[in-house]
Amino acid sequence: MNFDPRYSGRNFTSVGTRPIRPDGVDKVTGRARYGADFNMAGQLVGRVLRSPHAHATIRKIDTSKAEKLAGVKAVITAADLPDLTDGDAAMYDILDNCMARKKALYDGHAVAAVAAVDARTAKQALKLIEVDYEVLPHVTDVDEAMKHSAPLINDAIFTEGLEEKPVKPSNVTKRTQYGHGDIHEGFGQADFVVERSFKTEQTHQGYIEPHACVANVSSDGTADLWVCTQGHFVYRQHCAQLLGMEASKLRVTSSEIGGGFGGKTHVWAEPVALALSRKAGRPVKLVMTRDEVFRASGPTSATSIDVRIGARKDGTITAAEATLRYSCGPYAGMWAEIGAMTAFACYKLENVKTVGYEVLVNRPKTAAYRAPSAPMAAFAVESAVDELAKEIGMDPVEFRIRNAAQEGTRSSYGPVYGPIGIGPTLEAAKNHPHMKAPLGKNQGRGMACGFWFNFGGQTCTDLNIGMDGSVSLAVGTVDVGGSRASLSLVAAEELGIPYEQIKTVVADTSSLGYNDMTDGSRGTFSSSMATISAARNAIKILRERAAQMWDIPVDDVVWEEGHAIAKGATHGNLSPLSLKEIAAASGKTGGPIAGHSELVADGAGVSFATHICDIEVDPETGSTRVLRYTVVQDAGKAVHPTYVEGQYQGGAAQGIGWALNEEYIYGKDGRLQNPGFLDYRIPVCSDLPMIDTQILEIPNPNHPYGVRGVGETSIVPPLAAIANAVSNAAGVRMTHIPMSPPRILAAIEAERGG
Amino acid sequence: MRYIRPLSIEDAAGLLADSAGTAAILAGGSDLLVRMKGGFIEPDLIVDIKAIDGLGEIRETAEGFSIGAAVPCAVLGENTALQKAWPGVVEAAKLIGSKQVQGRCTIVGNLCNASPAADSVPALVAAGAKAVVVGPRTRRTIAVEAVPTGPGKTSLAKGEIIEAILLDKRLPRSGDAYLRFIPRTEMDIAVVSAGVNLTLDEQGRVKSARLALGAVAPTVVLVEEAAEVLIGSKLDEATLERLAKVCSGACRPIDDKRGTIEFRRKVAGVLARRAATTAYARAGGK
Amino acid sequence: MVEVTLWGSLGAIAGGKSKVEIEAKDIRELFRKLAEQYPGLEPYIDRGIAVAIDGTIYRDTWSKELPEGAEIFLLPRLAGG
Amino acid sequence: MAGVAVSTTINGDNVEFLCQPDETLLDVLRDRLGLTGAKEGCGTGDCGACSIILDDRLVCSCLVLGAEAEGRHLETIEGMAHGDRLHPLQQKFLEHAALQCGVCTPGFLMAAKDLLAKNPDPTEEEIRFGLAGNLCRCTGYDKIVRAVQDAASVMKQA
Repeated sequence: MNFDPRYSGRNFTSVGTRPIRPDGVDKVTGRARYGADFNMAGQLVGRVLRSPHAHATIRKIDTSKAEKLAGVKAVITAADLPDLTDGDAAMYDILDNCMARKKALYDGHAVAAVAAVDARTAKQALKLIEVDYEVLPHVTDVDEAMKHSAPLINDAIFTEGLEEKPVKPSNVTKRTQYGHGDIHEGFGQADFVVERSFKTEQTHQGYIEPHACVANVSSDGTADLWVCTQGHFVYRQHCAQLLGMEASKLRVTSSEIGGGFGGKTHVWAEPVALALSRKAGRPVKLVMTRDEVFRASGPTSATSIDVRIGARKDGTITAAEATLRYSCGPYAGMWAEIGAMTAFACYKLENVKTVGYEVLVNRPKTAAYRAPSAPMAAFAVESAVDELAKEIGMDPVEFRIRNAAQEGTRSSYGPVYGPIGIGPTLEAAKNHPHMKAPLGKNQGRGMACGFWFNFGGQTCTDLNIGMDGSVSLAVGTVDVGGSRASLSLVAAEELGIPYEQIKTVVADTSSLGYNDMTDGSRGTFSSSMATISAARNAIKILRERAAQMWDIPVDDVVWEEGHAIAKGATHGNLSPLSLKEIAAASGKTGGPIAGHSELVADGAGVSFATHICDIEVDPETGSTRVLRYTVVQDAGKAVHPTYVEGQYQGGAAQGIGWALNEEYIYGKDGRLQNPGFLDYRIPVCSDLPMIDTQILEIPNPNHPYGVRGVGETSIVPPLAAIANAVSNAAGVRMTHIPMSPPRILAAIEAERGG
Repeated sequence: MRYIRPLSIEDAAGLLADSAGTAAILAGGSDLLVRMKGGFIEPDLIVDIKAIDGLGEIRETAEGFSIGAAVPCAVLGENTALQKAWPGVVEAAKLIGSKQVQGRCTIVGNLCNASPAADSVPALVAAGAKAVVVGPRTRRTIAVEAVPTGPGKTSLAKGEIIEAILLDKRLPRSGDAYLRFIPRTEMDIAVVSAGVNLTLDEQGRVKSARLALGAVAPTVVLVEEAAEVLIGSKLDEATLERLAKVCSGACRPIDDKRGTIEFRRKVAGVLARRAATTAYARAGGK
Repeated sequence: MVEVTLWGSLGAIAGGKSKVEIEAKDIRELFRKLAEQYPGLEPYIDRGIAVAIDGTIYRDTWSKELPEGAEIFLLPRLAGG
Repeated sequence: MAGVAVSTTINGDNVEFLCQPDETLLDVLRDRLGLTGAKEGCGTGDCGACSIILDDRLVCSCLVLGAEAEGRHLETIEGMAHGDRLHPLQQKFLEHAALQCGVCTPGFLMAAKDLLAKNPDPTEEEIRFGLAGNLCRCTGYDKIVRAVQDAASVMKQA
């Protein structure tokens, strides 16, 4: 298959318009089916027993009493999920996280599960399971966990990436380093140097829909799984591997998904539900409570970051350095590494060095959260950049423009950039009316930049043309925020037919080839590329059929605006054939018409954003109010601009919550104190102003329409933008996120010397 | 487990008195159902008091107002006479939870849940509100502050129910106010709160005052010293400064997930000052 | 012949080299030869490595050609949200 | 445990069901009556995804017992449209793309309906505080507020 993904400048008819999404009516009438909305005949209720201890050896689990309770159909422990991972360390960690094997590693770690006829019986059964724990010392703080005296979470872990192989095990799983040039020389050239340490607390994606699935394992070895996920093909692979099944015998259907943001990218309770169903011989529905979601799904890292940046009087940065420590939960991850890669990605630097440490703690396994790891690194770096600009006496926007990366710049993580949007977003911010609006008393303005890679990945798409000329598009990337509308637009564009003639669905794992997850901002980028390819393949067949209908050579048929056109003087009397006409005749010209596509959508363009915000601080209470917020971001090409704006606004809102109030709070006992929306404080409607957006379109050269991923970058700048605004309003540099009122008030009081 | 909806307060009290296991009163349910969901309580008997005659009403009496135990807080805000007389109490009641919770929650439930952070309680204490307590064969009226005795604990005996909250008639030249501190703009539990009720003399000097602080001790604190600071003053800057200091000093707070000791002390003073200023203005002071 | 830059941790495994020269026409050949010449890299390649060619990151395209003189950079395969 | 027999009205229809005394109205709607439009986001009244209207009051159905529905009138998202004609709020939510994942949408629509019934011409601030009991994690609320503003102006003209 010769698909040319290169960007070709073209005028768009459908792409760039804002039609209503195809799944919209179901969602406003309550008919859309999410994870917990599906039921099967004879289904049981699954519930999971979770460790109340942050760190404990599991000596023994006695399930006999629970098994005897009337209505209990299955009880499982780790023994029912034997290790089939065959040396795959990452899969072993997933298995151990689904059901603790030797040790409970955090408050909320699953240790057993039951399936019973109803919720009440299941709940009662959990109480009858006796677990004999030997409680161990625990550590939840990232800096504490790095100390030699810290309790060891896994004594088989020796830090990777050190020059000398360590002789003692450690909670630090890996050290990584990025950069180029010579920072010592660079700092030697600096007239000003800013050096600061920062901390950010752990946050959760906070999707409103808890994890939910219905598992049905048949005695013939086939199984069905209905589940809310960002990637049903990945869930199929994981579940099949963990349960020793053949992937093709497990059909996974992705339900409508009530938010994911990275948190639904790998399995949590789904293998448990399948194991319960297998043992009970009946379908099992397993829905997490909100408390379980907070305690036992995958929040993002807590971090501790040191930054040092030097610049000359003229505003040129001469050297930049950062040390980043990210918590991973109890399993190895690469979160600090991503932080180390992204930290200085916005800037053109001669001398840069970043070092990342992956740190194990007794908290739930860290999972991806929207541009994972980048917001914390950006918070530290962009705070220091602001401070440095101030010391030099330069406007913070001008200072950033002067040092912004451009096409040809060697990125801080290694490769040289192609065409990128950091400069244009900064220029747009500089010229935005928001920058010139007056501020009142106790109000401050802040701005910051952010970077994210964006991914592509494996993608498979089917485009089927019905006899009536309507088109059904089956994609394998889960729609998390309107991508079915965007992909319908792309198909309409490529085929040259109206949007309304197309219906896009997300196909299950048995109906389509493998697709990577909807992560890394890849959903619309990748599936649009596959859709364009599928549509082009369909057009090829449409041309052949038209040629047959006209009885002329196919080379004389071109496709324009939804019609086959016979070209050349000899066919001048043939009137164009519409897609509908060709489809209507398809039964006689060779059968159904379809376009298929399987490809690796690589070359996702990197993405940049600049945010501006105004904050008012009450100096007597530390209370903050977000007065105004503006997002400027490069989209490459906005396929459905309303949904692009939605991504910008949603990311900004999550970032605002993170910056101001959201945090995991652990007690001295290592237990999570706030596993609910009451005290894990995500922004409510009255907390936020309208969020203005400005979409820039700097085409991605590696996509036919110039599309870049847009989903994640918008969460990168807000932590820093708000920190800069609060610092300006309060007159004191804020270095600890979230900037909750007690932290702000304490900082103000300390500054006053009170 | 049984769910019963009695038609008289005596029946309700009798059911509670006679119950063998854990019994719970259901009015708005916004605390009870959360505790049931979390497994903190598994009642054997739920007594829904909403069908009891008169419990869902606000009555204006010769003495003032009687607010039935089953009146949702949203209804307090819709009662213009109550709103005019006791704006501080009403604004406190209207701060509990969301719109959704407002349609269900009651001030009696808020009081009997006995959380030190309950929004309506400091305002009720400042207002000098009383609770009508009914047992199977008894009926007594006690000060609102006598109900909670510690976090989650009340002075009510088994079988006792609060039937109504009584508020006096609004005196001339008097006003009340309530303020709380929360990290967000809505949906949070108070980190610190302050309720103030003031009566002025004809010269605009404070004649009598009651000030109560929430979320700074195991129960709501009625700060007698604050009243002493306020009485005789016209709330000049020096008085307000002293008031803040006295209120900060009256706190016995804890560090928890919602705030620190230092924060609660400091902000208690700030809120007391601000609430007093509002109450003073409502009382007609300038 | 293309010059391939390895990120920090990979360099250590390839005998402390941050750059290696490989005769390879596409990503598949690059991975094969890297694994031959530096056996320590094989598990990393199996786990997934991304290749940046002139700044564009490729995660899975074995057939992607490596143009003469192109800047080739090996990066870890990342997670997204 | 004895079941409680309940007779109630849902979206104008008489409905009878049997439930456990401690069963929430949300569980009754979803598990016994197949009305899965109301969602459980938290089960503690903190997210508003299960919002319904109970005798003209907006409530979280997770904080109401099924037994309490006896003799009452319930409105759920399933009854918001008239036949195939969407309510103006539903239409405006679609036009403004006031939903991304959509799981909070039924709750927001019920809350917005209740808000406009009580205050047909709300300011932006009134809308924001009126909807503060409903959490949305996708949109940042911007497009939701605009959709409600737009629906309010359409409904005033009607």
